Amino acid sequence: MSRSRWLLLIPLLVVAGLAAGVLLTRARALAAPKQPLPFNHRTHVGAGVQCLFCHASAMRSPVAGIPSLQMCMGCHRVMAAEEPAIQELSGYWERGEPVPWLRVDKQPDFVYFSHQPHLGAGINCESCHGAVGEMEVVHPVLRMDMGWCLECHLEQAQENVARLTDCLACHK
Amino acid sequence: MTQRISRRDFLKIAAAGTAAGLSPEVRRIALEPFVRPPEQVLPGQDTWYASTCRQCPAGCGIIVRVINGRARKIEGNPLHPLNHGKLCARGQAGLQLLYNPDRLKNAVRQAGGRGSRQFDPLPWAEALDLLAEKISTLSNPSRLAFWGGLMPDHLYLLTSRWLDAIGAPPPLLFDLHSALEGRSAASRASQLFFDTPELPLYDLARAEVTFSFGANFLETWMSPVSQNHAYGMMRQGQFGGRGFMVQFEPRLSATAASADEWVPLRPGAEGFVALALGRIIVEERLGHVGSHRPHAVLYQDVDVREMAAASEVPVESLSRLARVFADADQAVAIPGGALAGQRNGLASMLAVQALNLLVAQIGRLGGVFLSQPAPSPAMKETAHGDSFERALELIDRMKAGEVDLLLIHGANPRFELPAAAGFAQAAARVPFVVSFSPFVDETAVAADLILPDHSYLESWGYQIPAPSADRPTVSSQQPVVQPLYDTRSTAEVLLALGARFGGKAAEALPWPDEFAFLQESASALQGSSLGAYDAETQAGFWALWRQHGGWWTEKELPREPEVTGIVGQPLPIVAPSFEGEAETYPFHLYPYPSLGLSDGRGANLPWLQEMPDPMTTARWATWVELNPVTAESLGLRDDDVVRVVSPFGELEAPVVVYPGIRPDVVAIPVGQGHTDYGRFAERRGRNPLELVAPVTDPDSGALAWGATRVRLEPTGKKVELARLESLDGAGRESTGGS
Amino acid sequence: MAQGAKARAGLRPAPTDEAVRRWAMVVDLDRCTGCQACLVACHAENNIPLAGEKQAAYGRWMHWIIVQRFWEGEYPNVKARFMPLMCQQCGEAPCEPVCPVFATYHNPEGLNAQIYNRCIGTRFCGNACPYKVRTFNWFRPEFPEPLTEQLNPDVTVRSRGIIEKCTFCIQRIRRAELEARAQGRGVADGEVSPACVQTCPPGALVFGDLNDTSSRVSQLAHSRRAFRFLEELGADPAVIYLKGGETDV
Amino acid sequence: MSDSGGAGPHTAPHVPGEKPPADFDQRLLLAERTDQEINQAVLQPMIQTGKGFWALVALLGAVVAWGLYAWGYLVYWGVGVTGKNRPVYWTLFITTFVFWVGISHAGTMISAVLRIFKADWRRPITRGAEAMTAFALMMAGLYPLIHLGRVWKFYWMIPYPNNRFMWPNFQSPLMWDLVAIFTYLIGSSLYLYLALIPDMAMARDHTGGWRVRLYRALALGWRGTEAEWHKLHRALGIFSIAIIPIFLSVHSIVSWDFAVTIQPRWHSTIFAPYFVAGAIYSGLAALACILVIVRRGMRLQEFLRAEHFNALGKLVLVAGMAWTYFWFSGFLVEWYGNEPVTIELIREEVAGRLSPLFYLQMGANLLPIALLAFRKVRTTPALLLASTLLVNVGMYTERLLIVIGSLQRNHIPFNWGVYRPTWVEVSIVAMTFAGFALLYTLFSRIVPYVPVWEIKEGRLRYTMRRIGRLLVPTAAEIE
Repeated sequence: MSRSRWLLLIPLLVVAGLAAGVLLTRARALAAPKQPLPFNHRTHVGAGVQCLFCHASAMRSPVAGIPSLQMCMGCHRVMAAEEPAIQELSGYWERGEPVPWLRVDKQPDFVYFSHQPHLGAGINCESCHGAVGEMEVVHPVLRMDMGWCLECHLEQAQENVARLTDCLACHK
Repeated sequence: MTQRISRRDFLKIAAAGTAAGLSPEVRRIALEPFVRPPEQVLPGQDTWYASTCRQCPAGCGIIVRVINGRARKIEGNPLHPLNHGKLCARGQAGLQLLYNPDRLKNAVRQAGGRGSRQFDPLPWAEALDLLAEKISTLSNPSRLAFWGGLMPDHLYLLTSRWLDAIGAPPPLLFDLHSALEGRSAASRASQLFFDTPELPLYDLARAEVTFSFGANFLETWMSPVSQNHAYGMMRQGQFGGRGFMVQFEPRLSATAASADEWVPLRPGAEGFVALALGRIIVEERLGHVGSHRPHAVLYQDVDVREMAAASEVPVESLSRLARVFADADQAVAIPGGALAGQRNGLASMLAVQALNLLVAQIGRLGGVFLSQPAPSPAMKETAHGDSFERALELIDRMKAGEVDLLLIHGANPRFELPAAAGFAQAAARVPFVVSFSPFVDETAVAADLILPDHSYLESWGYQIPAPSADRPTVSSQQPVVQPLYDTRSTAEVLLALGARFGGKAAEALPWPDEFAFLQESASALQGSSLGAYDAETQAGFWALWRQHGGWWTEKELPREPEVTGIVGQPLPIVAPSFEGEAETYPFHLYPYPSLGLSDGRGANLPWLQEMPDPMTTARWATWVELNPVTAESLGLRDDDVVRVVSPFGELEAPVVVYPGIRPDVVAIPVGQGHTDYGRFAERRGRNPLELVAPVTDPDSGALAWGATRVRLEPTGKKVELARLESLDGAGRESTGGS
Repeated sequence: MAQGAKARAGLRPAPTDEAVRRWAMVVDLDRCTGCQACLVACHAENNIPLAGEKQAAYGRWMHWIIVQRFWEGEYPNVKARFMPLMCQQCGEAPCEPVCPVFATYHNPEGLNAQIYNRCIGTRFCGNACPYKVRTFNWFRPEFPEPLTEQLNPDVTVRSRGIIEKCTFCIQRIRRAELEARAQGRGVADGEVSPACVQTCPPGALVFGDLNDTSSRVSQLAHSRRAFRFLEELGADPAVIYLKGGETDV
Repeated sequence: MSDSGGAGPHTAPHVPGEKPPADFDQRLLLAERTDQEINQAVLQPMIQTGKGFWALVALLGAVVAWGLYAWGYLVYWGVGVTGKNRPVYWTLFITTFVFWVGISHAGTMISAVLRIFKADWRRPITRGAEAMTAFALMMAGLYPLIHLGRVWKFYWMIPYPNNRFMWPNFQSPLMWDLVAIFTYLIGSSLYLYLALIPDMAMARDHTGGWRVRLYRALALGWRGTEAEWHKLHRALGIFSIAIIPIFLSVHSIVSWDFAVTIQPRWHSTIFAPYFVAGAIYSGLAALACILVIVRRGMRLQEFLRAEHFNALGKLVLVAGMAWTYFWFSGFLVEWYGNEPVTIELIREEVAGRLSPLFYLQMGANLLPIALLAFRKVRTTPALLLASTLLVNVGMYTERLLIVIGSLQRNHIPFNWGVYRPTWVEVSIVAMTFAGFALLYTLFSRIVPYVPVWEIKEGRLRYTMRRIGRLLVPTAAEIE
């Protein structure tokens, strides 16, 4: 009898292990990467800077793009220039060295994603990237997996659904 | 544009992302944004830059797709009058020249002496000092020799000016590709026939009947892309209906495969066939151009039967073909490269050219025109290429110890010349050898100093296409990406040297840099009423020049040739002669440039190595093509290794039993057999030039690469040749015939 | 073709208005000179890995388009003909029903799609394909640095163990469609062309929408010279060949 | 008495002192034996294992281990390490897969079909047959995984709900395969186990040590009550009927893996019955081999006797004829159909590169039919072994020709290919053969190889009664 009870424990342990694994990976996937500079989105958005002011190419290009150092310095030559972080930033500028920012949201290589049509369709940044404006350090809020993409594509106008749910629409 | 942006300014996502492949193992990808964003570059968005292809001398216009500072794809420039947006396999493969893993990353000198392959990096300043010192310590500037090959025209111009200024002899231009397509011979023939060095232009697209004598114009001869384009028009594009085309050559090339009729004739007998055809036309008053009396003299001592016998083309088919040619409204005869490869090359070329005269096709639609020269005097000096004779002379001077400093650019003589010509030994006698090759090729290995030039996708320049398009054209070249490595444009090197020496050299090359020089040459065309575009300011013109990828006239501008007095006397009848006794060496050797590897300069591009040969579908190797009858008589089958022996050398390669070749001819593709030149080329196949006799056509001085006889010895060995087709399939289209 | 369209309407979910298109290619055998430009252009556009000598010799080459060379007759009256062969994008594709995971399927625009990251490598489609145009990734693809820089970011690099094939350069089609949609117009005839068509020097390849009667492909498709390869198998290919002509003099 | 293996009180097989009739020995195990003796006769070889046995296990284990290494190598480097190429996309793996599925057929054939027809001679061999089915299927089941290009994604073939709305493609014969083989494996395992319960109980009561614990667990507390027997028989009855359509479907589906493509040679309507016939042929032959070997190895001469081999041999003979008939009708039609590609294939087989395989195939499949026509051959174990081994060689070759031979040719001669196997493929194939043998050997040492209860039951069916002067056997209705 006792033996059989022990036997019962094994599947329980397995399940627990799996669950733990899944949760851990999720947590890891949604963690904020360690950025080279303590860039704070909240302060910038709070100061009334629009997303597209810095990430300008999102409207016209597949990628949203990271603003150039020139753009940063545009303001920070004068603004908060004495802040240590900004000092560091201008250090990069003087060395003519790009800042090695780390990617926050990304798609695997076999996925074709372009910002341009999505913005064209009137989707705003927050609906995918979350309330970046409230984040000190930006971290992914959604696991951008295929199911998540489909949820939205299936809700589109009837005549477009066939095209938007065609595998080739997103897979390359 | 690109030149002002430092390389690392570009985003690196794309590269990282793609390299990762299907497995998204890269969890965090570093994004490096621009420090200063260049105008007209949008992250992730592609930009196309117009430039000029330098994979062969043709000079097609290209546009290059650049994303985040990386060149991703090369396509034909749709505006360009030469290639109309089309591009050949080799042009497409240019990317792998740029991103080749075996490129030299900086200037090097060979520490352990020549052939040691120990290359010590050398800062450019020191390298230039070294070179300058070598030049200034020359006892006499005439002891400096410059061996050029496939040089862009602007560089040729600078080089010859510089050499002239320092009192050195003009550069020698000789490379195997040009020799195999018979450029110098064609230019000489043109000189004799039309009194100009410019190459003739054959109006394939509008020709009703095309007789091509050994002109492999759909594969490697002259300007394959524009000729392919014209061929397409000739087949389905023209109003007069489908053209008719006959190919005269000993081996069925891809061009012959596309022809309506292939006439296999004895090597060196092309001229005889042309003469016989002419004789028949004159004799029987064929065609509709009125009297042939003025031209009767050309053929007065031609005997059709003799010619038929000598070429092994039956008289019946000769007279049939003569009718076909004469009766056409627009007929053109093309003297090709295979003619130049014989010791009677020039005579044959004249005989073929004369056919055009006979049917009054000189300067008529679907006939013969002349290439347009450089549209501006500023670009006048263009490279025409020297004969093999000149090369031999230089080699003799080197042997005699009359050369102390040898500069080599765009050529690989140690690989490209017949081994028996003895370049290697001669170069050994030269105290100091400098190579400008971006790769460590056979010649660079035997050099003391290597000053790697940029790849053509990283450098400036221009090219006057020859044979030209249907209008005056200059093709411009601009960097589409930042130079990957610490290489330097040879033009810049010359300018720097000029500056160092000062005096005449400096006067001859007054420009601060290549860029300024090109801007100046380009602006010479500004304000021309004929141009496809024009601009008010020099800057504006320069921008348009770069956007269009060159300059050309708005309208087609045919240049009609004037025939010289040569047509007043009988055409020369010269019998071909061959090296090696017919008894001991029963077969004719027929080396031909490979479609992909050309004369071997393409051998380091994996795409071209993997690309099947159109006829044999073999790749990555050298093979020996034998007629089925020949193969059987020697007991050889496909993939059997055979030894080919000539009086000058021997090599072993697998057999391809090839239905389209004369039984007395042995064809071997040129291109493989590199001992150096990078991981993709090295130790692969054999170089047939090892067999070729270093003999010339006395009239043109061109290399008679087809004038060697060989014998075959089965080795009993067998290898698996990397064919695309299945040998069991035996080239059948359907299983019907099984 | 017509029968193909009917079958599509009947057997498959009816195509939406967006996609009454059917992408098709015309191959004019009379123009093809076997110059291999298409093959290299395809390698460049689609990040196709190289097999190398040994593997290529063993039939492991991975070209998406090849130029077949057929011999006719014997010396001296021997003729050689060229015939490019790429995925025929069949309307009734034999490869589609056999895939256990829908890695290959028929898309609304009549394309025979291959979704690389869904493929598990049963190679069943490869056996079912009568044209044998599906190639398999036998090993990890290798691009010695810095050859990786030449890779086209619009096309993924396929991992080992999956089938790949000609896609009619779907990435180019997608780019053109997105651009057209952004400008609120349709894709014009000749606006899209796969890499092979774009580069073909003698202009033997033509690409376009077969269902658009004014397009060049549908014009050529009605030529007397038109035929489909292995038509008798009834796969309803979207590649139409034009027979080589004869000139009598 | 505690013996629950038998059914009811023990009755003497026949009236002592009487001379039995001529065909006496053809009925089953009517010799003078008590149940105890029978139990011992079956249990002894199970319990006493010699050096030879362990040596065999070690050897087989080694082969399996090497095969697993080869598989790992294949997964790590990619399918390129096998001899596959374009267009020969399927090779030894699929061939062997078909072979194993084929083997698995005899088991159910023998025990289910013969059980339904109440063929008494089946009794001592049913378990061996059922075990063969189960293990052969396990081996077969490995191949669909092994031959995948990306085996780590195999689970995409399993229908499970997911947020991507992605399901397997049930149009694909591979999915049919998956379903059919799974059903068949589960069905035949249960079937095997059901018939095992009474003997587990018997073993439980007559062994000691760890075995008792094992058998107690497996016997599910069987006590041999009337009710239990009744249930058992009902269950077996249902299973033996239910499993027959499955067993037919499995190999038909395997044949459709090929027949649904338009690959020349594969695209044939007769493939399903042809494959089924071939499967039964090879399966029965395999069973015969195994029985001969086990009989020797486990000293079961007195259970597995000439009459069993005779009957089995007859079945093989019939199956062989059926196979020949289907093969010929297929071949004839291809030949007369005169389609260029098919003719090319036939030429390749009859006169071309494949001819050695082809003639081996023909010889090894047809010769045994002639041999097995003789009672002498059927009843002499050595000869039977030889001829049935031959059959299996022949059938394997036949599948080689179908799978690889056909793929080397297709409609476009330009795209033909040749195939050369590599060590990886051969090792993996060897692994499954060794694996099968290993499982089977171990099984025979843990489970009574001869179904004791069925023997006893059979014995009860025959009792000799004296009627007047005659001695007549009477069959009792037990089942």
